[in-house]
Amino acid sequence: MASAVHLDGITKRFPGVVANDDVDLEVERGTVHALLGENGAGKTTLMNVLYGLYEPTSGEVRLDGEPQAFRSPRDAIDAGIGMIHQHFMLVDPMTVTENITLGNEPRKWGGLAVDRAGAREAVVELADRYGFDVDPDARIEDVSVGEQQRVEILKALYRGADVLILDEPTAVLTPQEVDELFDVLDELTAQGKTIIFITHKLGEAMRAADDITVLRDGEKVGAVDANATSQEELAELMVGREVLLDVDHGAADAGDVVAAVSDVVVEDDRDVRAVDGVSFEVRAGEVFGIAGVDGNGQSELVEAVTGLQEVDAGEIRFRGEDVTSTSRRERIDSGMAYIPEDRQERGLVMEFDLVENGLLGSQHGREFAPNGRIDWGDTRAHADAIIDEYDVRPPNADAEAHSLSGGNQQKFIVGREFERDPELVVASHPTRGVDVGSIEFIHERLLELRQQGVAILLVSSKLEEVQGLSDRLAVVYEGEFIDVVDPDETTEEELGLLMAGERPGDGDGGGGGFETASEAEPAPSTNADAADGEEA
Amino acid sequence: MSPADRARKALSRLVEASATERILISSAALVLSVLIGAVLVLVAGRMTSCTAGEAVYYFGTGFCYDPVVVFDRLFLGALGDPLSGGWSPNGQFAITLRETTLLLFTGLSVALAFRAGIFNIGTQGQMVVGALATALGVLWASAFVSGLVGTVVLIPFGLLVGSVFGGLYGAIPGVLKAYADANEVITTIMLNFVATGVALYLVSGVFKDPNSAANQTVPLPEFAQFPSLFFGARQDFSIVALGFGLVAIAALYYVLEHTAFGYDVRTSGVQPEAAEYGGVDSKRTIVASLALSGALAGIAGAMYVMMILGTFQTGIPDYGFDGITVSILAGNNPLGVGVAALLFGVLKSGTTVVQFATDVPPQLVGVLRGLIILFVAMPEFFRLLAKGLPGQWSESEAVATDGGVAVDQGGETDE
Amino acid sequence: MSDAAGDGEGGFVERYSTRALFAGTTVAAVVALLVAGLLFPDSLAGTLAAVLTSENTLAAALRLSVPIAFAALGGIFAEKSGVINIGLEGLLIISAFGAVYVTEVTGGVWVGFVAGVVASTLLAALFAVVTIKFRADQIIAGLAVWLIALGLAPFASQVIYNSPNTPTVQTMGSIAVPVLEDLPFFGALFSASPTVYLLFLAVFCSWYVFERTAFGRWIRASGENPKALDTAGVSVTHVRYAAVIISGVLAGMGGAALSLDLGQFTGNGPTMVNGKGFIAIVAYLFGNYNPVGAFLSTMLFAGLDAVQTVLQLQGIGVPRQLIRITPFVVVIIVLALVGRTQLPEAAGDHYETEE
Amino acid sequence: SGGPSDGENSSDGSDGSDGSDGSDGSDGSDGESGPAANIGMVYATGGLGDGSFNDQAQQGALQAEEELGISFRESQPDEVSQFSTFQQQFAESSDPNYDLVCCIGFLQADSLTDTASSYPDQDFMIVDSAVDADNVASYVFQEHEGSYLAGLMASLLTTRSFSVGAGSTTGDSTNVGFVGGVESDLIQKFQAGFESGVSAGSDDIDVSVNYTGSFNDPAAGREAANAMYNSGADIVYHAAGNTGTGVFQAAQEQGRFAIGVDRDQSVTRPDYADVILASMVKRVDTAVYNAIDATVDDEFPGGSNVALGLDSDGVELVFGDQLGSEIPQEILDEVATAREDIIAGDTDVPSEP
Ligand SMILES: Nc1ncnc2c1ncn2[C@@H]1O[C@H](COP(=O)(O)OP(=O)(O)OP(=O)(O)O)[C@@H](O)[C@H]1O
Ligand SMILES: Nc1ncnc2c1ncn2[C@@H]1O[C@H](COP(=O)(O)OP(=O)(O)OP(=O)(O)O)[C@@H](O)[C@H]1O
Ligand SMILES: [Mg+2]
Ligand SMILES: [Mg+2]
Repeated sequence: MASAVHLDGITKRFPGVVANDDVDLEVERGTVHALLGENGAGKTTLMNVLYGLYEPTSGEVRLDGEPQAFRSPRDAIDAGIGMIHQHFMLVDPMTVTENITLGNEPRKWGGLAVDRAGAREAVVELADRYGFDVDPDARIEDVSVGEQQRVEILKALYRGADVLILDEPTAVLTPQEVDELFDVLDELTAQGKTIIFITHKLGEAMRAADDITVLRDGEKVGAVDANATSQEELAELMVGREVLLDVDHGAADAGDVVAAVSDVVVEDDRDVRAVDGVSFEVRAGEVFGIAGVDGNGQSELVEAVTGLQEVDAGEIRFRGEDVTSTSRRERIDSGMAYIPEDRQERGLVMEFDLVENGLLGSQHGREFAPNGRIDWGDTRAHADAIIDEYDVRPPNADAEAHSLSGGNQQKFIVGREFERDPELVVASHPTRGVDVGSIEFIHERLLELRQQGVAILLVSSKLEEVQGLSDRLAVVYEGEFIDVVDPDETTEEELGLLMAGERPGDGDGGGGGFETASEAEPAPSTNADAADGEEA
Repeated sequence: MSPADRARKALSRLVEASATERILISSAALVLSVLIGAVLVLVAGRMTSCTAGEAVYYFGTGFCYDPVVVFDRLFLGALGDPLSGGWSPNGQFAITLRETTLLLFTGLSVALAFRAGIFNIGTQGQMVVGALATALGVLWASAFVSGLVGTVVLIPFGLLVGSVFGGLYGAIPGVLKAYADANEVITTIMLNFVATGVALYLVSGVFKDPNSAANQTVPLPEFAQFPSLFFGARQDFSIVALGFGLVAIAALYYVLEHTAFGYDVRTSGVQPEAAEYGGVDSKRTIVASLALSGALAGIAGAMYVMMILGTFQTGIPDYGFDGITVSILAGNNPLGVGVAALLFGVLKSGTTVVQFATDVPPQLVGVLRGLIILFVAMPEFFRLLAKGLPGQWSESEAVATDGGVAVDQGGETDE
Repeated sequence: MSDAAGDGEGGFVERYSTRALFAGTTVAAVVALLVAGLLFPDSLAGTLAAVLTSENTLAAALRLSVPIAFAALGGIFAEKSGVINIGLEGLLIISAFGAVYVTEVTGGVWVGFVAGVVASTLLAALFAVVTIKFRADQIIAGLAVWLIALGLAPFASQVIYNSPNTPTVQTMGSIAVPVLEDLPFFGALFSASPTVYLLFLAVFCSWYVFERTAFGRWIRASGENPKALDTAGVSVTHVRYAAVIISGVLAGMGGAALSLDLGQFTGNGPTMVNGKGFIAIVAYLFGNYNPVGAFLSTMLFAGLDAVQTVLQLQGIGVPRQLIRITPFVVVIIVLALVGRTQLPEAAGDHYETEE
Repeated sequence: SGGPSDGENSSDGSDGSDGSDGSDGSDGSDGESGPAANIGMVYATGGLGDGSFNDQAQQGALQAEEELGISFRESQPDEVSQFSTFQQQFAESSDPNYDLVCCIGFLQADSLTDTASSYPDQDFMIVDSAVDADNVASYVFQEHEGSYLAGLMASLLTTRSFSVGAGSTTGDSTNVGFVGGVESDLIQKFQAGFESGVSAGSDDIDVSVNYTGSFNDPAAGREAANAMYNSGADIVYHAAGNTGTGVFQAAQEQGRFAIGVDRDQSVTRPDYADVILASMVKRVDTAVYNAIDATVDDEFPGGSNVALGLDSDGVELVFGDQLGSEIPQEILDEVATAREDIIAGDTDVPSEP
């Protein structure tokens, strides 16, 4: 029997880059296939070829043995392919139903009107069939990320997809939601659907997939049976060398309190309390971690601490002084470094070159701009130093920020912030979207600073990261700290439950999400030990 | 970094592909516009009637208007006919420089705001306010000084008054945008109408010159006006004013590229979120940039009063709107504004020459102006054109507006 | 997940609360004014109340609204699809001239009307090609459209009529609906130029397209998240072309209505369009991209204009020059109070499917 | 004579040397002998096609072209700073050498003062303002005198029921209207004269005044006039250039009357002849023609300042081509008497409102 999907010798070139180089991929009907690789390995590109977004430079796409010539996603959709992108392709101000039916609206009155009742009904029916919990009338901008993902899947199913491609579907989910997603994938394959999902998390690939294909630098470096491989083997395939899967951060040697947050309340644009009375302290020489599913107030909390968002109640002290309402600039000047979660929006000016970006935040400082006049010579030297020290590639200070890969952008930001001689580093998702090698590097640097007595406030939705690096770990849920734990004494399952809003000692299951999962107990992890290093 | 290094960097910036390409595209846009303009002249020439003797013949067909004459008058006429030997510093060229001077200031005004990510359509109104304030301020002050001392004191004073009031008027949409989130495109358009209305009220009432039928203030004494040295006494042009303009170009360039404030402005212009992250107080920067932009417009107004008219009179020409086109053609770069202002100065001044020398309706020049802007806006068109020609141009992308309204180059944001 | 729905509604209320509050306050203020006017007919409030409740004010506001509201509807189509059309002013100018010219040549007002629409549509199509195919900066290209029309129409008039102003041609006249035209106040709605009825139709159709048709959704998606639309298999390029062309048709109707209502095109200075295209932009931003909202904000503006005309006659002690600027001042004040106008997410951006 | 003349082709050119070389015939003929004189025209901003002021000035030049065989060249500045440019271009030109430069509109006064002193050998004439120089002939008009007659006629007609053409008045109205362009001393002369004439006709009639702020906004003119008619006015007088087109249109829509300005607009705007009762004609054409004529005869009145009022037919109330004959005789008589009184100096018409 021919495979459901067969990519044969796909090559895709972009100006200056070979994103895919003679890649083969075979996926059997009714199976889950994981596509594994570092950042920039070419996973997304390969799937975009399958989805008709890109035409391959050479090579062939075959479905059930039939060669296809997709010229646009419309062709791919017609052939039964659905893709859920890394960034959701949803129209925020439109409703769930409108999004699911977009481009395929049921009509009435000879096409003159959308059959809105019919559309809604179709969506409800579809959601019921696969056991999805979605509100057909909610606006996308008002629903959780997990629900948005379900909408994306429904969108593909609505268009009759037999083959579903999911690009890094788990990056934004809690462990519980991940389990639920995997259950849904099982349900889908049971109903005959074929799934390809992209990830760079080894554990996930092994857990959820039947087969795994590994890409490196655009080339296929291996195809393995998920049940007959190990994390070590996969890691080596991915990176091309042996990788240390565990960080050992040694004992904390905490000193004085550097930053103290008490009873802080932050309201978002819509006057909803995003941070609802949070208190904690960060001491010199310790990493204070905050874990939680995205959207539970971490961003607002961090921006309040760093001076980018107004605090509606409570107090923030830094080095003993009340900084609750001081400007962002003053906080930078007094020794607060900040690695923002969104590097392309906040952390770098994309149109500026690295020289100019190296100055961001120091443009009023004595060092580079005495008397308000910028010393471009010093500034350039500074950028060169960062590039050198933090291995930013290409090593060219005249390159504009947008021309760098995400990982290199991140390294540049990390370098710039670490070189401020900070007393407090606020690191928000410092390794998001960054590949394994760079993650290792950034983690090492963070721990180095900690060793030097810098206080570090770390926020991440990657459990293994916060758990591995933190000396103390708070779990945030709906704007509140649900608990502060010793990360070494807490299992991933316990953390997952906390992140889902289960207060310690609270027995009730079900944190929303997929219906199919509401009665399922947390799926036992196959290899709890390896969980720590899952990302690495 | 050594001076040599710095020089090398400056040079490399200069020959940067995008800059070269920009100049190429601007020139090509000019040529194409002239070609289309020529066709327009011919078509119009077929639609009117004239005697056989007056007609010119191209491709065996008679036309009433001759595009060659039109463009000869437009460009050479505006330069004062340098080829004919009769060139004089008192001729049409002085008018061209006079227009250039004003366009330079309004162009810089728009460019500065653009660089801060703000679309200041209110330059016109800010100029009106600056002009009126200058006229009134200088009239008041001219009672205390006179003669050469008067000139030396009053001209800087007038410029100061113009810039302060223009700046204050520019700060209004700034404050509204920063603190009330009011769209500056709307508020500046509205404020233009308000400025004109209030100026008319004041100048037809309390501040009216009783000896004139026009709605104007009492004329400034001669010593309170820009002196005409060497150039254009009759043409109301002063090389001193142009000198101020060149200084303004250099100063704005310096401020934008070499000062912390300029860095703040540029950062908030291209990426406000990153600017905030970098410690830029976005509200203050918005207000400051619009105030500075208004101040430049106010100086344009002051020059109109102290160099051209010698009084404030209602019905200030549209230098403010022309400033938008100047800035756009210049890619919002202060150095480019100098060149673009000269080009539009030529067009403005050439219009009168064309009108005087031919029967072609002068609105033609308005069409040309639009075409130039249109072509400048579409570098892609020229790239495609160039691909069809041997010897391709560079592939790099050209700069469009640096902000104002989102001008992302691609719909895709890849991570 | 049911709480998500709650959030949704809460969000909705939040989103519109400032505007709702403002609208409420306005209504309350107007009612208070009318009551005061009733009680003290000789006071300033009395004068104002009389002016506001006059059928003539409504009629004048409608007439003044027509070109602005048509252009605003056009602007909504373009901008919702992600193309900011700042060249509406130019579209109005070119159609105003085209309509009069063809009417003068053919003698048919409606022929002229269609010709005006065609002229505007062609210019809009040029704008579409330039911005969509050649990826021109939308703001700059829009300004260029304005400048070209601002030069071209008077140029043509000068060539053809030897004057920037055209001769006078036939006008549209007006249509009265029997019985309804005799209604107090609202009678003005039923005795008006055919273009006023066309405008009502256009407002309704625009509303219908956005709220009820698939095409309307595609336009919205194309402006908010073009990639979502593209991956849904609908061509963003086609949708944007269609939207910009529709904006040309609508603005063309506005321009033709403007000039044919007066039977003349005047091309001096800023021409007879005189900033109406820019006011249209103000109107739709103010109406939050809703056709009905845009129409109402146009009526607000035109109503203020009509009121200031009448107030000048009453000699209420405020200098005329200042009365005349009230509409502009009111817009600024209202904007300062209501604040934010939310552009579609992708407005101004180019979109390409590949590379 | 006595009383306003009755139409467009009133006897111009009767003064001065008539048809010095009338044999020249049609224009554009490139005869071997050069034109009798070369004339430069610098129009007021707003340019030709305003249907009133500039067009009227052009009329004088056209008449001179036809009758005197001169040739003229036109320029239409669109901003104030271009006045001096064009004045100088004409003054400087040697091919041809311009014998006279006509500057239309009071806004040219300031720049002409400078230009005239820079070019003492060049002759200029200016309309609507006085420039004190030996090489400038100035022509100003007593617009308030003519407007007085318009006001008188309006107030007499509006107090009775009168119906003719497409319009009618009702006897019970208490006001008439005045629509101005941009506020300025000049337009206020029209307003002042009109108001004064209205109150001379009847104490009970008010004048509603509106300035649209533009000479080229017919839509605003229409709304202003509409508002006036709605408030009970039967007759609206405009001094607003092309904005007045809107006034005529409103009159037609509402079945009321309008009074035109500058030219006999019942002739130049025949579409509206059925509502134009009269026009306050300002003979800019006469001023231009006379200046040209004098130049051709080498009698250029440099340094003179001619005030053209009712006495010299510089301004006059011309009754509508279509409606004029229907106006009751007693009103015509009263207007004629008032005219005599003004000429005789018995009535003093204010020039400021
Ligand atoms: N549109 C494009 N134009 C040019 N280069 C591109 C384009 N898209 C991707 N690339 C390049 O192709 C390579 C593969 O990119 P791709 O997005 O497929 O990586 P990925 O494996 O999905 O990475 P990640 O894990 O970060 O999502 C990268 O070097 C990237 O920079
Ligand atoms: N654009 C801006 N962004 C942020 N803060 C600003 C800005 N402009 C002014 N400030 C604030 O105003 C204060 C005074 O501003 P000023 O520009 O004089 O800076 P400064 O502290 O004197 O720095 P320097 O002279 O070293 O450049 C600053 O301390 C800063 O807090
Ligand atoms: Mg990817
Ligand atoms: Mg300082």
